[in-house]
Amino acid sequence: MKERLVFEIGKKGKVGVSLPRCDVPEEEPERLIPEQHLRKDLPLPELSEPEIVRHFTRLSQLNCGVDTGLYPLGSCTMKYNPKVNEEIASLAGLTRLHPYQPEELCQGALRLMYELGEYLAQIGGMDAVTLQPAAGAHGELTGMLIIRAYFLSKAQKRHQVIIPDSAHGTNPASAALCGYQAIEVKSDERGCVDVVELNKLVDEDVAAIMLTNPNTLGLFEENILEIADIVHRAGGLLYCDGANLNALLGVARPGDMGFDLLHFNLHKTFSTPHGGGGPGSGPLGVKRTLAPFLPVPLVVKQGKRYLLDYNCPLSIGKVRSFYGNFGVLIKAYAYLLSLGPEGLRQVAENAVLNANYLVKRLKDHYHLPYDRICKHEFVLSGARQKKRGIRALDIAKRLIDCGFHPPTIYFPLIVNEALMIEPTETESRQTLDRFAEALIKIAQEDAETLKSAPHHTSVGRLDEVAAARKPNLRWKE
Amino acid sequence: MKERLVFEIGKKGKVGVSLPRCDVPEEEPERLIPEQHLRKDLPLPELSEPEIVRHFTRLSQLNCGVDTGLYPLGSCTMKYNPKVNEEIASLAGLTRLHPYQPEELCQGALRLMYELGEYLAQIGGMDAVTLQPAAGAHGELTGMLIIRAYFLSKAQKRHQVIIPDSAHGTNPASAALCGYQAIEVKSDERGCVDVVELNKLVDEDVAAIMLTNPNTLGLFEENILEIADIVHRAGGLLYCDGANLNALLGVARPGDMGFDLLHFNLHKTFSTPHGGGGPGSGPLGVKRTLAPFLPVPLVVKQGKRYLLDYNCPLSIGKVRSFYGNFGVLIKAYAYLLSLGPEGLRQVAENAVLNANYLVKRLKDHYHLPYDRICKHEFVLSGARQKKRGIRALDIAKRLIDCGFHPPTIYFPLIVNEALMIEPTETESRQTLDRFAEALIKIAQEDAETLKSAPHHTSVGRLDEVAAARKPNLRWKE
Amino acid sequence: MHYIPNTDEDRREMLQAIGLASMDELFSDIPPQVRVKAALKLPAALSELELLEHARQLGAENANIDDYVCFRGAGAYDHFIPSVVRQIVSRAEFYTSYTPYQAEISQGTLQAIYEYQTLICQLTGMDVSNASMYDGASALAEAVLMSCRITGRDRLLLSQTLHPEYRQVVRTYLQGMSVETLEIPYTSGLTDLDWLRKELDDRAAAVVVQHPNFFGLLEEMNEISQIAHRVGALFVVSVDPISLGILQPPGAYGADIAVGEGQALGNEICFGGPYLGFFATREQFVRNMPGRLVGATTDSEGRRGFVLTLQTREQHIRRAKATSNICSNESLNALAAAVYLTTLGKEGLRKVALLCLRKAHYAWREIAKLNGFPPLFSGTFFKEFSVNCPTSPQKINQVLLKQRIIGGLGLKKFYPEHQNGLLVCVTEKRTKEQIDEFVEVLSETGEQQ
Amino acid sequence: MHYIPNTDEDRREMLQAIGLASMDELFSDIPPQVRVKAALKLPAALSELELLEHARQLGAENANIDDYVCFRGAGAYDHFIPSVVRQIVSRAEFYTSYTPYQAEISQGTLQAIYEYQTLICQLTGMDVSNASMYDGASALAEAVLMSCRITGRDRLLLSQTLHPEYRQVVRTYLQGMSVETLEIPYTSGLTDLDWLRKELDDRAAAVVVQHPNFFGLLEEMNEISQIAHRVGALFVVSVDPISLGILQPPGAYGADIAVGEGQALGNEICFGGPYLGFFATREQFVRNMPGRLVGATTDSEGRRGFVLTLQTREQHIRRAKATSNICSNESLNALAAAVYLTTLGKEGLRKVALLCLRKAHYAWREIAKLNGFPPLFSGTFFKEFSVNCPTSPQKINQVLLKQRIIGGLGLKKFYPEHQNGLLVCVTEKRTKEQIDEFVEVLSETGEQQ
Ligand SMILES: Cc1ncc(COP(=O)(O)O)c(C=O)c1O
Ligand SMILES: Cc1ncc(COP(=O)(O)O)c(C=O)c1O
Repeated sequence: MKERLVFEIGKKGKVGVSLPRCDVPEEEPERLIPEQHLRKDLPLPELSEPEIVRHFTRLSQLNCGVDTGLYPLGSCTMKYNPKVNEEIASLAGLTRLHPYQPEELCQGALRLMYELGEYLAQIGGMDAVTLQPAAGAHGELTGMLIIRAYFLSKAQKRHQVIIPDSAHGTNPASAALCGYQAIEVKSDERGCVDVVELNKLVDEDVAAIMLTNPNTLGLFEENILEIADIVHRAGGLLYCDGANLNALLGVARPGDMGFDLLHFNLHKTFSTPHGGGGPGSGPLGVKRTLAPFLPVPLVVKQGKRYLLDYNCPLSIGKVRSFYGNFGVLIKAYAYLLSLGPEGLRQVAENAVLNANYLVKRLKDHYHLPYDRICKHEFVLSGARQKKRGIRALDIAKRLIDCGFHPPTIYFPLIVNEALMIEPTETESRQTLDRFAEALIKIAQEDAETLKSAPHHTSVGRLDEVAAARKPNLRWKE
Repeated sequence: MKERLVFEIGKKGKVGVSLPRCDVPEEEPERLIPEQHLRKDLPLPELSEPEIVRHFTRLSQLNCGVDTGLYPLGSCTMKYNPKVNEEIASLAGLTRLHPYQPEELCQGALRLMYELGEYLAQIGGMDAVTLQPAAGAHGELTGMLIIRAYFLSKAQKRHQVIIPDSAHGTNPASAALCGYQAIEVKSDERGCVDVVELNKLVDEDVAAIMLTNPNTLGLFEENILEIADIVHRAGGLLYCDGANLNALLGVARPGDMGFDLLHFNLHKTFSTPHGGGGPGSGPLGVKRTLAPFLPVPLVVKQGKRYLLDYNCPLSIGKVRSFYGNFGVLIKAYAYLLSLGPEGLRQVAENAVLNANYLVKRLKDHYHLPYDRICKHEFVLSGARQKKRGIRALDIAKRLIDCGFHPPTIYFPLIVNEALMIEPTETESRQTLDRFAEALIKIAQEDAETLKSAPHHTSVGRLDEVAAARKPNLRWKE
Repeated sequence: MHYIPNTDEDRREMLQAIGLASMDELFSDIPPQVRVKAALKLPAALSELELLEHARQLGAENANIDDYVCFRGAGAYDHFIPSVVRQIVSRAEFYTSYTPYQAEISQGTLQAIYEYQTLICQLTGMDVSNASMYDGASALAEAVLMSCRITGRDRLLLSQTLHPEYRQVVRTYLQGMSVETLEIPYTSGLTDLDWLRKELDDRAAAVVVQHPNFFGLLEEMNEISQIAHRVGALFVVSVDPISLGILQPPGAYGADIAVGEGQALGNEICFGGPYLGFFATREQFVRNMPGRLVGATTDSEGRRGFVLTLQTREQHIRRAKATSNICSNESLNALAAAVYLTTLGKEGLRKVALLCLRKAHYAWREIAKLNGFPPLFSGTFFKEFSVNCPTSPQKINQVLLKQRIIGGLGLKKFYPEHQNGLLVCVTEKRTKEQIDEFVEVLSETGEQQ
Repeated sequence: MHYIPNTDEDRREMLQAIGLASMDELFSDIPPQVRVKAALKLPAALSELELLEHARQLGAENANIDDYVCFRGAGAYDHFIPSVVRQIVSRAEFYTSYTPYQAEISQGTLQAIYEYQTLICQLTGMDVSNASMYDGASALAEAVLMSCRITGRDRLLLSQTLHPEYRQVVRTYLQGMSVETLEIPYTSGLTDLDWLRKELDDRAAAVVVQHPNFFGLLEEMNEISQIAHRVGALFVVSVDPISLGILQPPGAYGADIAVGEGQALGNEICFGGPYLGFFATREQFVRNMPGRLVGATTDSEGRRGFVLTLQTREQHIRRAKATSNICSNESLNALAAAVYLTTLGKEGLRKVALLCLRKAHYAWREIAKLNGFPPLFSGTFFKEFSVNCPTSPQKINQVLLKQRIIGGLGLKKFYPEHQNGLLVCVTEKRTKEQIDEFVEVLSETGEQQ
């Protein structure tokens, strides 16, 4: 069942809410504001409350979420979002706070931020953490700016950041945004950074290497200690894209591997909901030498009081207003408290177990480019199916018919017809079995069935080419 | 997509929640309770939290509600349930109250109940109200018991309660539960109580007449004043089943028509959600003479204080524990405050307008047994379609294919192949038009299409006969 | 009105389509003399913002048990409710739907009720459960009516250790019936079995007992069951569902009908309602049951599905001869109970029951150590117990309130013979710290005597 | 762990299936020397009940603006949020989903974003809107970067009446670029147009102005637009979306890029985040925009559907050459804004804006009557205004706090030249009574001088 647009439902004269009467003198706006500042018309829709609720409720039903089914979107860690965290993150005591209210009146909020920072530092093996970045990419940007400021403070001008060919698009984009040249380093046949090539690339012009570990193939960078050594010896820094930290929780810490900076994806690793594309949160942890460059303010503790410290002369400044996505921080904090250290490790163990179990069940049916122990996710290739004219996209769409959200496809770029699958620890073996069976069935299905999929959704496959050629980005009368 | 039973999902060793550690001595239960009192096994399911949430979320998706579409279930007043009421009814200050906490510590709750009672009395034209009954039928029972106690107090033994043939099943059932003989009075050709027949039935053995007004045909009992006269003259009482009060809000009051008792359906008229079948709330209003018989306690006001008054020697006692479905009362109270007197009348006007508009659109396509101005609902007959072997049930099921919840069918019993349609005031004309178009289309469709409907639901038409013949009322291993 | 989608223009056009000139004509069938002339005397409409503010103010006039520590039970309990429960019952598809008359688009509610019925059977050890009754008290009244129907007898024996309000409700429900009700006295806080043995005969339709009883004590259910069955009476029991985490289920001691208040199963305490009466019985009595039943069946393609079944018992079919007049029940509360029981599960419910048991006993022992608060009875208890206070419980509770503690219930409200009796409830939510403070304040009030 | 469905048995069998003997072997690819040996130093796990209690306690250590009356704004506003908004954004299908890469099962999110984009265009009078940025400040930084890309110029002019944190964020974002930033001074609280006319030349990529500005004043947007365009610079504006209920939209005065903080549109104030950067521009610049875009298209049967489009601008396709590095944005906040704008609608948003306007002016006038609180500037304002206090605003705010009032923001935090300046915000939520009390307390502090 399709749903019309709000603009098509609305009609002149309907109202969606009742507002208080004006209890102060009702002066005409023209008397308070010069006419040229006043708008003539406000072309917003007009609907009644029942129509609004029904419209958006129906829209929600055209969506899938973790709460409705497996969502094995590789690299995104679509894990279950505990309900108690939602409840906590809606307590008036934690949400009805003005960011500029006096410190003495937000000690609870500051304490939460302080403690979350400490916990993240502990988990990542970092010395100091900023909670300001709003998402992973924002954390990367912050990290790149800190690297820049660090070298500037040492009066060094370095221009390059090395990034593996398997990296997420935000990595080169973030580096470029800070004026760095993104240099690609190839992956070797085991799916890891080619250390020989890396050795050739690293010199005094390299500010940093940006690694995702486990990388986007779901593989642990086995030579991480050697890589750290190469880069550090040339005076460069190691940046860790922590998008895949779920695999390492309580098991290994990027800080111990030689990483100097690490961003956390609270919406991935720490179970805060993805919200249909955000809000996320991308705190950045750094080693002690880089701490002076963190954005302001930092939350610090003085005796029993928590303070916002703006007195950081070397700080890069601010990457957004206020202090970060506080509402998201609450949920990550609650999550950590509900896990404890043992629970944290169990998360990693089960995430990795689930991924390896799925590999085992699927590798006879799909090409597995890197056949080794994986971490929390793995990448299959639709290469075999492609010989029959079937693309990864077709496999993905056909999975929808089987009741599953498709995996990430065509990423990482180095795998032909990539299907990147991340089950997470919050899926049961039974669900994994059913998912595997669906994929195995699909592996044998004919091209026609697959190419016309999905068959039971409110719309069939949509024409993306037409959408881009003649963009229709808004409704018009 | 079907959903398994929780029992089929669960597995030994899974846990769904974490509970606090025991902070007092952990004595073995056998030391505190004699062994013969202790159970050996507790055969409940075992699931993890993510599985539980997904299971019940998916189940919800197999349901329709007012928030997802038109729900024109006649006699049920499936109107929109304002969201702010849900929010108010979950405030800790209103919900985290023990019913036996001291009166001085629940003045807000008592005030709410007191004021709601006053508002309902005002709306119904009654003198006193009890909020204790948990639903409409419970209100009827309470009313019947009060009628009984009233006659007892006058040392009269009356044995009969007159109920129209169009009445809802709860009416005779409630009368019978109080030991009354339910006497049926026929409806006349205009769909109202046959006054001539009524005159014959009424005598000194009649305790009361139970009327629904507007009645279940959606028609106002035009002769209500005459009926009241007949019954009152014989010393009997008039009970009003207020299920259909939505049509009269702010327009006319049963108390002014001669009714001595009236129950309100808060879950119908006053917008509290129906919850898949409850909880409802069925406050009962009575005229002054009957007030001494109301259940205890009553909420009374003394100066500025609100009290629970148990000192009612003539009271019938209690019909349930504590004071009523307080959580439901909150929502009805909030609803009334948001409407105000003008809004209340608009509710009735638009409910009646919507029903008459639909009649107009449909009466050429379905047989309309009583062709006159209706109130908030109306009853069509599938008699024409039946000639082609199509039953009301088939029409109902086919509506599901069109995206609508079916109307009430086969009730009232006096209409052949009844389709009882109540749109309510919270539906827009646009929705009514689409609904009418669907019904008009169905009116022409062939028997086969209709008999195999619904076609797009998770299950097709279910075998109710088999279900009743060999009842399977619980899962077993 | 933002809840009404029709615009003035809509209204005009619709009236025109109907062939009427004004809204008033829609009501022309109502005698003019009973039409409301002036606006009703109701408060003027509040905007949403004002309404919320008003509701918050009302809330602030109450002491809520998030802010106060509650040691009061007596039929309404402050048990822990997992967030999951609130999350699920606030799904609009559940709470804005009604009775699942149209099975194909109500499979969510139907399956959930089927699961609820099964869970109640698992919990109580009974064969069948209905889809819910209004509350524990009315469920008990319905059970009593059912036992009269089944046995064709007209005498009832209710233990005085039953919740007094439940006894009152049973009596109210029976007012229209010619059924005689006898109350079984208690001795040492327990149903007097000697009295029962003596008075019970084959006129009795049922013996009705609460377990744990109102004083918190465990009754001799095996014994009572035998006594009742010996004369062909049914054994009707009202049980605390949380206690069933560790206590023998009614099915194990031969109960014929087991009912109880299901509030504790994931439903907010909410000043006494909406609550949930659960109702379970033996297979053989199923066609005598009141209330809705959901059954499993199949569609034409053999797929499993769920429907309302055995509806010929119900008022909308059987009318005056129905097994009950109930129509709307407490479906959403039953859903909450189903989610609660699933979430707690086998281990969780046992743990909750054990926490209650241990904490209640800890509190009992600590109070017993004080001067002047001896136990009222010596029997075995679960999560509630009765003590005798050195002064009126009302005074003691006043002192406790100053420390933001809502103390036990003064028994004299219902049992004048226990003027200074105090019924204390300790759930799994009470921490040792809270119990210690409670005991501390008690001891201070004791010393003031 | 109740968040992990695998049982011990599952784990055993799965390991066996994989061919491993222990969980540790799953991590054999991690060099032993970097494996964590002891448990991490984190607090022990809390149960759900303890966690909730802990969170409530943290909350109690804050003053929340349900309990305090808030006259503080400065970029984060206490506007009314209809319940409907909270209800919709808590639908699990919305909040537990991610970026709608798979269009066919994400039509809900996609259509909602398409509606959001349209609503932002209607509100701002611009041609196209993206699907959201992190917040108002970062949206402005992206706008500035975009104007450099479009014009190929490397000089920026930022008004000093822009929110100081926004200026700081823009500067931070530009650190890696070779772009020169000039700040336009202000006079009488308004961007100094004379200075601008003098200093602006064709090196400028953009002139950036906030409206109403940080002091609450309306800028001469038509005039500034003309000045900017005269030298071929883009006119980039940051606007308060609530003010657009009555103020001219950026499209009307020729803005090239309009951004702003969308928190006020139905998003909780929440200590500064998550918020919503809205971002709209002219059609001709669409391929230069940062962030996601949703477009309408059709499926093979001609049915309308929605997809992510123009993705070649984005990092996952264009990588280092993308128009921005943004990936996750603030989708749920955009949904809230869409529901908010739909619910308020044409009439409602205008009403809210009028309420703000009138209440702010009422407060302003009442304060002006006091001794010692003269307005800081004489310009026209919307919902915020600045006054000069007779003593330090900090002291005054301390007094206000005792009456549970959170007073205005001391301007000296950002503008040392206004040591005693106080920025007061009055939204539609403030009642006359609250304003009167605020003024009353102010007058008392004034008298204490
Ligand atoms: C490996 C990796 N890095 C970075 C990002 C960007 O993170 P965010 O979307 O939080 O900005 C992602 C997001 O999918 C990712 O998978
Ligand atoms: C006319 C009428 N009377 C009584 C009832 C019973 O009300 P309740 O379900 O609230 O017990 C109904 C319910 O549908 C009804 O329609």
